Parts: sequence; C-alpha cells; structure tokens
Amino acid sequence: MSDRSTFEVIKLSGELDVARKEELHAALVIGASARAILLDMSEVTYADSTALTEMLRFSTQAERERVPVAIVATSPQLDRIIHYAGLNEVFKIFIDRGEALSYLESAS
Amino acid sequence: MSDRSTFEVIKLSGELDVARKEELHAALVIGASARAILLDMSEVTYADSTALTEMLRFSTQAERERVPVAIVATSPQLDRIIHYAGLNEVFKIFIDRGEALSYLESAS
Amino acid sequence: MVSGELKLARPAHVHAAKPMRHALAAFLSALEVPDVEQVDVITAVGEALANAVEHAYRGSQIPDVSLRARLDADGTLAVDVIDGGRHLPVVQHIDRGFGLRIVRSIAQSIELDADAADGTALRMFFKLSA
Amino acid sequence: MVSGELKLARPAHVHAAKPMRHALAAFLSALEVPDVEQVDVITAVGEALANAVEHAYRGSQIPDVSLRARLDADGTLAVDVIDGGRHLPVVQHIDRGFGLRIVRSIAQSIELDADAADGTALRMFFKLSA
Ligand SMILES: Nc1ncnc2c1ncn2[C@@H]1O[C@H](COP(=O)(O)OP(=O)(O)O)[C@@H](O)[C@H]1O
Ligand SMILES: Nc1ncnc2c1ncn2[C@@H]1O[C@H](COP(=O)(O)OP(=O)(O)O)[C@@H](O)[C@H]1O
Repeated sequence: MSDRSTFEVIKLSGELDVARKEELHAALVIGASARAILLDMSEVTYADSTALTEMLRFSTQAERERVPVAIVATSPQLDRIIHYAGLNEVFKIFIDRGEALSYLESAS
Repeated sequence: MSDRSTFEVIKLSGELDVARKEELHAALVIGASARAILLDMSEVTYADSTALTEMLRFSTQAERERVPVAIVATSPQLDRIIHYAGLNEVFKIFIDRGEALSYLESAS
Repeated sequence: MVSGELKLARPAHVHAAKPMRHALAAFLSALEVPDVEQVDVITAVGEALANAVEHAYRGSQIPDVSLRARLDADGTLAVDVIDGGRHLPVVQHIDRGFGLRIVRSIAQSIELDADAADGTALRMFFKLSA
Repeated sequence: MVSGELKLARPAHVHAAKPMRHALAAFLSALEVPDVEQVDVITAVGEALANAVEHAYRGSQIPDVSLRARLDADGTLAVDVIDGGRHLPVVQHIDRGFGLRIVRSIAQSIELDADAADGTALRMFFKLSA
C-alpha cells in the first residue's frame, strides 16, 4: 500500500453489546477513499453476537468492495466468541497491531 | 514549616480492608525525623473499621509526638465511614492536597 | 464449601444486559470461579440476555427479564434467563443467528422453553472446576 | 419491577470479604440501586463481613461465611451475614469497636444473633429508594 492516507483506522472500545448495536452500525462504515481498514478492537473487553453480526456485515461489504480489513483483538472473550461463532475463518484477526498493518500492506 | 525535608508523605491506595490490616499497620509509622505527615488517601476507594482503627492508632501516636497529620480523602465511602465512626472530629481531613499542605505548614 | 445463588429481575431494557452480566461475573468471582472459566459463562449468558432484552423491546410494554444462577459445591452452575416477551414461533428459535449457536457451543447442556407461561426460558448448565 | 436475591457461601478467609462486597455491589447495580445508596450498604455489610472473617481466622479450622441479600420491589433490602465461628460472649459483642457502631448508624434496624447454632448471625435492614 503506497498511499498511507487512504488507510483507515476504526477504533472501538468497551463492551460491545446489544445496547450499542446502532452505535456500532454507524461506526462500521467503509470510507469512500479507504483502500484498507484497520479495525482496532484492542480495547474491546466484551462483544456479543449483535456485535459479531455487525462485524460480519461490515467485513462482507468490505470484501465486496475489495477493501482488506484487519482486526486487532486482544481480549480473551472477544477471541473466544469469534471462534464459537465460527468467524475466525472469516475475519483476519491479529493480536499485534504491527502484524495487522503488515497484512494490510501486503493485501492492498 | 521551614525544613521541607522533614515533611513526610504516606500514600495509600485501593481498598483498605481487613485483609490489608498488617500491611497498613506497617505503613502507618512516624519517621524519626518527621515534623509533619501528609497521609494521602486520595486513591483509597474503600476503608473498613480495621483501617480506621489503624488510622486512629497512628493519629494518636502522632499527636503524642506532636507531629501534625493531614489526611487527604476524596472517596465518598471513606468520607462517610469516618463520619459514621465519629472520627471526623479527630482526624484532619482535606479533599484538596493544597489545603492539606497549608494546614501542615501552619501547624508544624 | 463454596456455593451460591443469584436472582435478578428487572425491566428488559437493552441497557439491562450489561449490569446483569457484571453481577453474574462478580457473583462467580466471589465464589472463586477463575476468570478463564467465567469468560465462557458470561459469553453464553450474555447471548441469552441479549435475546431477552432485544426481543422484549419489540413490543410496546416492557416485560421483565430475570436471571437465576445457582452454583453447587460440586461445580455445577445452572443459569436461567427468562423473559416475559411474546416469543416467536419455535421454528424460528433454532439456529437462525449466532446467539443460540454460541450458547450451545459453551454450555454443557441447554433447555429452551419457548412456551413458558411467562415468555421464553433458556436454562443453561455449565460444569465448572469447582 | 426490580427485585433480587443473592446468596454466597465460602470459607471465611480474610480475602473473602472483598469479592463478597464486590458481588453485593454488582448485585445492587444490576437492580438499579444508585451508587450513593450502595456506598452505605457496602460500608455496613463490609463491617459485618470483616468481623466474620477476622473472627473465623482465630480458630484452627476455617468455617464458612455466608452472605444473603434480598431486595424487594418496595425497596427493602435485608442482608444477613452469618459465620460459623465460635462467637465471643455477648457482652463483648456490643459497641467495643467501630464495626457495630457503623452498622447501627447505617442500617434501618439490625438483629444480632450471637447464639445462632452456626455462629454469629447479623441481619441488617436497609430502606432504599426502590
Ligand atoms: N428470548 C427470546 N424471545 C423471543 N424470541 C427469541 C428469543 N431468543 C431467541 N429468539 C428467536 O430465536 C432466533 C434465534 O436466536 P439467536 O440464535 O440468538 O440468533 P439472533 O438473536 O442472532 O437472531 C431469534 O432471531 C429470535 O427470533
Ligand atoms: N462475627 C463475629 N463473631 C464473633 N465475635 C464477633 C463478631 N462480630 C463481632 N464480634 C465481637 O464483638 C466485638 C465488637 O465488634 P465490632 O463493633 O465490630 O468491633 P471490632 O470488630 O472493631 O472490635 C468484636 O471485637 C468481637 O469481640
């Protein structure tokens, strides 16, 4: 990825549960000029399936628009629920921000 | 108080309950060269009567040795339990560190 | 011997799920359930609570959601999440979204009573290390 | 309608008081009891728990401490702290230290049963805004 200005970061934090569904829906949008997106969930301590549903919608749309998305997730709960939902094969998850960025460099 | 080097600060934090009685006993000592003591409890979020008992012992000993003690307490729980125990007349309590220091300046 | 019981009932606003999860987590901590075991329980019960408050919100009157948890000395944890909402047809209840799939992956066993007189009742059993 | 019940039993180590207070606080939060009302309840119950775990520790075998809380829809909160320790003579129980004085200042009423078969039982009633 040569042009770093088109590289977007979306940062989420706290507990992403059913009460924050609409907020999450509004946050997870693909900017018109975005060529790659880093979804920084390193400060998310909890997510439920309503959050996963929004993440899946976002990820599916990004794939359709050929915009790579890397997700940084560090909380054990977030990691585990993604696995339980079978979404670990769908999302690109990284514990390390550096690795997420390298992935986006190579993918975009 | 002219010689600031003999002015001691004891800082406590967290929940001062029965499990920390010995730790508190060890922390609340009057240094040999102390002329005034600031007991900084601004980061104490909870105290029970075992903590109050240690504070009272410390305060009584300091009075005997004519070493003024100012307590900085900001948590509502700490403030309230001191009142319920009737110790607000015994301890010099300040919400503001600056005011506690002024008191020590004038008292020592 | 460690054991305990928790019962909570309150109107099923979407904001009810978070403090109810937190109460369950603190309940488990007080009973010395290690964090690593709590995470999965909270995830499963969180799904049940999310369903309860999300569904309840669709009607005009807000029914109650209740949580009941019971940890026995042998490490068996039973949790019921009961809502007073009008439940959707049973066929729709099974595996439509991620929620119940997640609950099933985590819980030792579940009992879903969509015809409960007072709405939907989901009972989950977990085997903790005790 | 908001109501709930919490029961916790575990060995009365000095480290038991803190997570039990936290569980009670989270229980009250889940039942929408405002922080300002929680503070006093936690202070009073914290004294009862401190007595229970401090006293229990004096013996060689560690008995259980249990906490039972019940919040009714009318805002009445009843909390029992029961310990299985050998209780000290009743004369010594009254107003020796700050503990019971603090509990009495906060609770609407208390019942101290130092002759309970299973040790000392302190029941406290609080009137919350509901
Ligand atoms: N507590 C409930 N009350 C009413 N209907 C429910 C409840 N829980 C689940 N359902 C129904 O079952 C379906 C599947 O639930 P779930 O697997 O949690 O997926 P999701 O909630 O993501 O759709 C829901 O879409 C809903 O129609
Ligand atoms: N749970 C208990 N088991 C046995 N003795 C107790 C218990 N609670 C209180 N006591 C006795 O009553 C006395 C007064 O208690 P309290 O007012 O809390 O003061 P403190 O614990 O600070 O001495 C205690 O010193 C103890 O002798």
